[in-house]
Amino acid sequence: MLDATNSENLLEVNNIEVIYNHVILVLKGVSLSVPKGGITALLGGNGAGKTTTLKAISNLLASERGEVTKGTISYRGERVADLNPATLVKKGVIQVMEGRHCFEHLTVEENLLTGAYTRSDGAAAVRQDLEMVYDYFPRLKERRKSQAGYTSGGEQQMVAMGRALMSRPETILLDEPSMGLAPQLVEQIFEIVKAVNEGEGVTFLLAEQNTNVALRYAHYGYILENGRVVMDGPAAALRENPDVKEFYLGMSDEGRKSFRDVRSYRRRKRWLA
Amino acid sequence: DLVVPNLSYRTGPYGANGTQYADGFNDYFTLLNERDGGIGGEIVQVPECETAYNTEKGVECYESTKGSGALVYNPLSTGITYQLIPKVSVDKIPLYTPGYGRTSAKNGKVFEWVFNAPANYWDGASGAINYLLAENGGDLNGKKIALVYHNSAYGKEPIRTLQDLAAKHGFSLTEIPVDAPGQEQKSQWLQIRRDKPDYVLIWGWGVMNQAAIQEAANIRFPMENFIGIWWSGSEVDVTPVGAGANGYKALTFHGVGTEYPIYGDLKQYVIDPGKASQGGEHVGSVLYSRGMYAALVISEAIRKAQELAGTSAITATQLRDGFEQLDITPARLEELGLPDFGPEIKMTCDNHGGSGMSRMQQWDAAAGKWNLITEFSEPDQEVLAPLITEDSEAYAKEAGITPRDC
Amino acid sequence: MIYREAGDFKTGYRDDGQTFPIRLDRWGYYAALAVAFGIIPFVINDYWANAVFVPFLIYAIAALGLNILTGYAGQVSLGTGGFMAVGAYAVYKLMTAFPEISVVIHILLAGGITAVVGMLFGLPSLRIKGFYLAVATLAAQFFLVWLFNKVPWFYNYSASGQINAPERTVLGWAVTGPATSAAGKYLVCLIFALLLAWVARNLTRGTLGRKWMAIRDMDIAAEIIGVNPLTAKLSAFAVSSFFIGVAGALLFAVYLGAAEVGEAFGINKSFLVLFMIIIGGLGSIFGSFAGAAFMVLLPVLLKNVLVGSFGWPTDLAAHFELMIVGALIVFFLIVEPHGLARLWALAKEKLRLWPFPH
Amino acid sequence: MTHSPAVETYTTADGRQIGGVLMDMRNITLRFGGVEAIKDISFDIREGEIRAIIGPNGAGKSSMLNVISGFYVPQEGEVWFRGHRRGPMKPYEVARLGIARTFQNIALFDGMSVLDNIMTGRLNKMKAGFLSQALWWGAAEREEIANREQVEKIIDFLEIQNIRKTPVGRLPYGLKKRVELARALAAEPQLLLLDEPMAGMNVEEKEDMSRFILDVNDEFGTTIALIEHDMGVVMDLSDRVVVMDYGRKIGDGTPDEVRNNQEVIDAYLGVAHD
Amino acid sequence: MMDQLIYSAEIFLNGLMTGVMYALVALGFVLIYKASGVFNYAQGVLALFAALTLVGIQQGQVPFRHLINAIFGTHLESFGWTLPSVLAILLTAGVMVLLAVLIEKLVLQHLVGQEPIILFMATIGLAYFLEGLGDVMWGADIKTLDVGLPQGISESIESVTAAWFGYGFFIDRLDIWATAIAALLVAALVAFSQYTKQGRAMRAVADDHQAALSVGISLRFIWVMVWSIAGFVALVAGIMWGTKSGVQFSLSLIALKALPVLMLGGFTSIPGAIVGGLIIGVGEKLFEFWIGPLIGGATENWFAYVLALIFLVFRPQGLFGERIIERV
Ligand SMILES: Nc1ncnc2c1ncn2[C@@H]1O[C@H](COP(=O)(O)OP(=O)(O)OP(=O)(O)O)[C@@H](O)[C@H]1O
Ligand SMILES: Nc1ncnc2c1ncn2[C@@H]1O[C@H](COP(=O)(O)OP(=O)(O)OP(=O)(O)O)[C@@H](O)[C@H]1O
Ligand SMILES: [Mg+2]
Ligand SMILES: [Mg+2]
Repeated sequence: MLDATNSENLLEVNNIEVIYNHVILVLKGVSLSVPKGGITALLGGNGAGKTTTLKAISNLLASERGEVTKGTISYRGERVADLNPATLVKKGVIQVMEGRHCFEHLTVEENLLTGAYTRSDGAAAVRQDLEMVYDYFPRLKERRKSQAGYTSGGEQQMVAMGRALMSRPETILLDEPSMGLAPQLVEQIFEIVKAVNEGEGVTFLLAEQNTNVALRYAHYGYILENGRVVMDGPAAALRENPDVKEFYLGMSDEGRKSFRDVRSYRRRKRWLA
Repeated sequence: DLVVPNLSYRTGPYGANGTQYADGFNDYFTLLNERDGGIGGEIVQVPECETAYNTEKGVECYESTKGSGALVYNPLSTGITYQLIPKVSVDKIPLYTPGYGRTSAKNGKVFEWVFNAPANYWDGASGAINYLLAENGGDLNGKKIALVYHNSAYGKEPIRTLQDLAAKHGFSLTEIPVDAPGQEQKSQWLQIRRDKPDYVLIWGWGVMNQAAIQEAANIRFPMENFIGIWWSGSEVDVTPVGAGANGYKALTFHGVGTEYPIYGDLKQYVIDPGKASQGGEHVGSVLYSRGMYAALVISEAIRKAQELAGTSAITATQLRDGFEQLDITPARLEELGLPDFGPEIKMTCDNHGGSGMSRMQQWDAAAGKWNLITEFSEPDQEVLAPLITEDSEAYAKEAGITPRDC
Repeated sequence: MIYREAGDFKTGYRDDGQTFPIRLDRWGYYAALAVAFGIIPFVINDYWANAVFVPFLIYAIAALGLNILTGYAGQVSLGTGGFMAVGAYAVYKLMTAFPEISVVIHILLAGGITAVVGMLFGLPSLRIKGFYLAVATLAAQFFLVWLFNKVPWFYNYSASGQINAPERTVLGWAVTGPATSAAGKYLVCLIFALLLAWVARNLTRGTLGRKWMAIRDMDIAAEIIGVNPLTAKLSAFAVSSFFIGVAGALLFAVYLGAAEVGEAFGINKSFLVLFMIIIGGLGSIFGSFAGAAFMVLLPVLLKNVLVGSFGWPTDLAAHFELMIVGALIVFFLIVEPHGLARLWALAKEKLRLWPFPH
Repeated sequence: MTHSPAVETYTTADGRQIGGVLMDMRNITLRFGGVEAIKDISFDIREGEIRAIIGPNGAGKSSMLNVISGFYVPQEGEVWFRGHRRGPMKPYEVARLGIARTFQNIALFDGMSVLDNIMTGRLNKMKAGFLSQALWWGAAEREEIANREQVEKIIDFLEIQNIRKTPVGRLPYGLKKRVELARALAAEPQLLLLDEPMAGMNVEEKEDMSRFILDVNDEFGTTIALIEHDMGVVMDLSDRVVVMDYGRKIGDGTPDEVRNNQEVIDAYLGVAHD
Repeated sequence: MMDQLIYSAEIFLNGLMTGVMYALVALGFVLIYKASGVFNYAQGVLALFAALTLVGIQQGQVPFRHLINAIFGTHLESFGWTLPSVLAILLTAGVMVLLAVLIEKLVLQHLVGQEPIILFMATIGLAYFLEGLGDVMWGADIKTLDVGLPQGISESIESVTAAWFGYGFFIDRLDIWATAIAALLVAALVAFSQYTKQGRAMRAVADDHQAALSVGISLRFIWVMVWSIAGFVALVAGIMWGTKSGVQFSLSLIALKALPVLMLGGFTSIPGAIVGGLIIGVGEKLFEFWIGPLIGGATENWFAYVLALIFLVFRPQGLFGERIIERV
């Protein structure tokens, strides 16, 4: 496993604030750093601001009437604020959006090919990568001619990931890859993340609700709540943190709590005290 | 000052036509102001208001100009005319609609405030048939005539008359409607090509005219057998078709071209000093001449009214009297620098439509000009008079008007 | 902090549901009513009535109608012109056929007839959605115009196909026909507009309104939670057409006095009313009025400024008017896609916070 | 076919009474063009129980809910409700039978406030005539107030008082899911169908949601059918579980039975990581 | 009866060609709808604007001369040149690209992610603006457009059919040209959207703006590209219609004839535009011929809409439109 502390940081997010619609303050000073070649997890509940953070990085906020009002984001030391999403993709940062967002009316293969939109290294190289993607996701090869709109949720997630890989990225921002997927598929997807990370050396920043899985595969984690980073640390350390255990992993001292037993009053989170 | 608003349209689907008319209308008054210092010493103001051929804007224009002491309206739109007829009778302002508007307004007993001399649509229909009668030695028995018309109040106006004339002269009439704007007339002309009518009449406006003439040329319909009402007989209708339009005929109730003495004055007082409306681009065109002619009739009515009232600052009511006793003789026309330009216009209390005389003009594509090919001739009053009485009385009944005695 | 909600306590669900929950709004509304009834009728002249107030009120009714259909029930319609024509021709036939009956009843009946026609043309909305439906409603627009132009019975066999409104009185006052006074026209339209706005408000805040909005926001989900799409959509078409029919009847009988179907009720009418509700605000009663005011006043204002003040030639002014109206529409959509109503609401929200933002 | 619904009743470990068969799906087959989304599946839902439906993505779970709520019409099979065979019915007619649901991809009415959204749940309880509504007089106003009171109770129950007047479009995901539940509850259903009510939530939020589901079941005795991918939730909450795989039923029984079914483990659970 | 059949055949052929002319306008709609989900009402005005510009450039008119003359009291008329058609067409195409860039920059860019009806309204606003601009730039008079396309009856077809049926068919040579050009255009556009990288990107953008951005497709570029192509298609339509009936205001109203074509063919299908056009063209002409006389004629304005409406009731997405995905 990669030692996060010693490696160079690819991506630096420095104390950013994001406002939607000129009024809704969503991120209230978030800082994080993503080391090269690592898998960094961004954890937190609903509306904590994970998606917003990722979109701020890939400059996708504008189309949602959101903007970064404070702080800086830099990729390999270069400020990304002035780059448009396309340039960012060319520089190697690509985002897999929450909720998959396949191009419904395109076939699976066409979806994958759109991933290579920014590339200019020739058709042969693209074909080769297409084969690579099919190797990772054999299921997609079977369904290459089907319209993406009619494939199942898991297949769509694979399409979205494969599409990102097609751009030959250096860094993938992965937003909730496990949402709505069957447990087995969740494992499978994370196995592939791991394989790509180790095999191709691709850096991952992934936002997840499923803390359990995320912390098993990630090297380092940040916990976001209400637009603020409330905790961070190596994944292994986080897993042992009693608060994380209780609130994110649903474990009590005697192992996993049953969902039937949560009707009682709960302790406040320590960091909010 | 005398106020004669110009409800014009220089935009919208008929803007190309409306512009020329409005220019002629403006320029004539400018000439009077510049050359004669107005009419009877009163400067004529011509505030212009854009209607875009739209009835609601027409109402707005009417209301916004009426307060400034407007003497007479001439909206160049049948729709707006219908709108204004009830209003002007309440506001007591004359409405002058030469060659358009409500035909039965000729009956001054019912339509006290509306004037449409020298000719109306039914006069035009009859004029066209009279021309064909003359061409065919007075006999149209068994001939086939097709009417291509703008599918609106305007286009429908001549149908009754033509039907009556068909009954009288024994020709058959085919009615072929064209919906506005009318740039696509393939069906209509394929039908004409199949039916092979002897003559085609057209009641069109705007792009419809030119599309029809183009299609007629395409199917090689003999242009000399294709006759337009005066609203289908201007340069803009034929020039786009080029040589194909050569020989096309249209009615008119006034002369065309710049070969009249008045143009010398116009050049000297209006065009050269740069006072021409819109830079004088359209001087001498058919629609320009018509606008100018309308202005001339109005100014003569004003003169008459001044004479009758004994004051130069007349009111709208006095202008009505001026119209009702108007008599523009050939001699007067000559004096005005437009010899033989129009028919004699003589209006009375019960006749607001003049003589209804019209003449025929023909397009010479090579020379790019219209040539007058007949003299002024009378319509068939035997057919028209009863129709007018019938229609105006129906209106009087509907609107609760008791016709005046004249 | 004059404008505020705090201190305006509601003690029951009835109060909570009232139209103007904030006291200042209520006062503003009463003041507007007082001016509308107490001052304007006495000072209005022909120009203000015919160029501004009467068209504004009539279009406001039409906009309310279209807003019910498009803004509340989510069915985009481009058939407004055609439906207004139904109202106009219905009222014309009724006025001439039954002169002894009050014209107010004729106008309401004309609305009713339009409602039936509207439902008929609304039937395809069960299958057709979105822009397909919008374009499909053009079928109503073109077909109705053709019908009224073609069948002489509708225009009582007049030579040209024009219809003219005969004079009719209400309580001894002429409300149609040329002799109608400016104040008379204005008051008739005002009363209709206010009553119908009140009905629209009632319908949209209750059960029916919720059904419409549910269909608008997500028709499948609405059906699954128990909304019958047939009745919901058809009722929207019916109510909307009723309003539009009344507007058409007033436009012809009270405002124009004479009309020709192709010209007065052409497709431009459909677009004009659609503009009004989008500029004003979809799904907002206030927006219908604001949009109508905007689209009626703007051209008049522009004309007066460009021709009256700058002395431009009328055609240049008219061309610029087109450009300015077009540019303003785009501008408004960019600044606030939800229309004047939302701008107004935002302004109020700011006022509410003033002088202590956040 | 004369299936008589089984009438045996039983009591669960925590003392709830499970009644006879409420909904009986018999040999349902559903096809989309060539795709067979559901292949000859039968199962029942008993009065008062929490019934889970699980299975891999694309197994046909949501489609099954859609069949129950009348949105999809199966090509073959019968649906029995309360001992009566249900003929072909429009979804809104099904809703009137007392079946309410939430959706996998939130299907709230974005243009309306939370309150109005929940009020739509009660549409079928409001009967005022058109005239009364148009004039806001008599029945319409009375009804509005009466139903508003009911809705306020649900709002209190789900603890969403402070967002009552907020347009739902602006709410975060978790709250939307809660509002959807509220809307379904407002209809006072006998059978409540929940399609992945906890997708995209973290443990803490899942705990909240679980609490609501259990309370609904407890307090109102509502029967619940639930689709979920979180095995912890499914196993803890449900009384019985149906497992689907590519349109087929591969398991049906108590959570423990299902958890230990090898076919289920292969097709769906994978290795357990508890 | 035999006559009627022969006439019907002639009408059928002419209907096909009229349909092609409608389809030319419809194509522009489809392109923009496909690539951005925008129902571009301004397409008709775009055709008018293109034709006006073409005439203006070809005949060397001074743009904005009325405005300039009105303000400065000058008498500008024209530059006094006449350009060859091809050059003028190229220059006009350049203007259309410029226009596309401006539209993207000033309008579309600010409306990303808005509801379709808002975008639709924006294009209506745009239509007003362009109409006014066209008038101010080039004047409102009727202009003649001549780029050397032949017009009038095709004598060879007439004589051939006369020999066969004893009745010479009327086919306009302009229509034959229009058909050929439309066929080329459609083939090129289909190939472009189906098989090229940019075409794929265009379809991707149509499906999901955000996702397209996330894979590095530049919305701005795609939109400028699509509006440029649509502008070019508008130019072609403008040339055809302008040659046929002059260049003036009413040219923009042909958009209304293209809408039922779109409905029938499906908003998103390029071949659909052609097939829809053919069906509408033939349908309305035959209806006018057979049924028109019975009900008073002038049915063409509404027939197409009613036909499309009835058709849609059975197939709500049009002939080739993408199936509306209804899932919950
Ligand atoms: N376009 C938007 N306009 C206004 N508010 C928004 C917008 N997008 C997100 N928000 C708000 O910003 C907050 C953070 O949202 P974000 O999507 O970043 O959360 P998240 O951590 O990704 O949550 P989830 O796990 O539900 O995906 C939420 O309260 C949300 O309601
Ligand atoms: N309207 C439809 N048209 C065509 N195919 C459909 C439709 N609805 C569902 N399907 C197909 O039916 C199958 C079952 O889909 P369904 O949504 O029921 O799966 P699911 O079990 O709910 O999966 P998930 O857990 O991913 O939600 C899938 O292959 C899907 O593509
Ligand atoms: Mg998120
Ligand atoms: Mg599902």
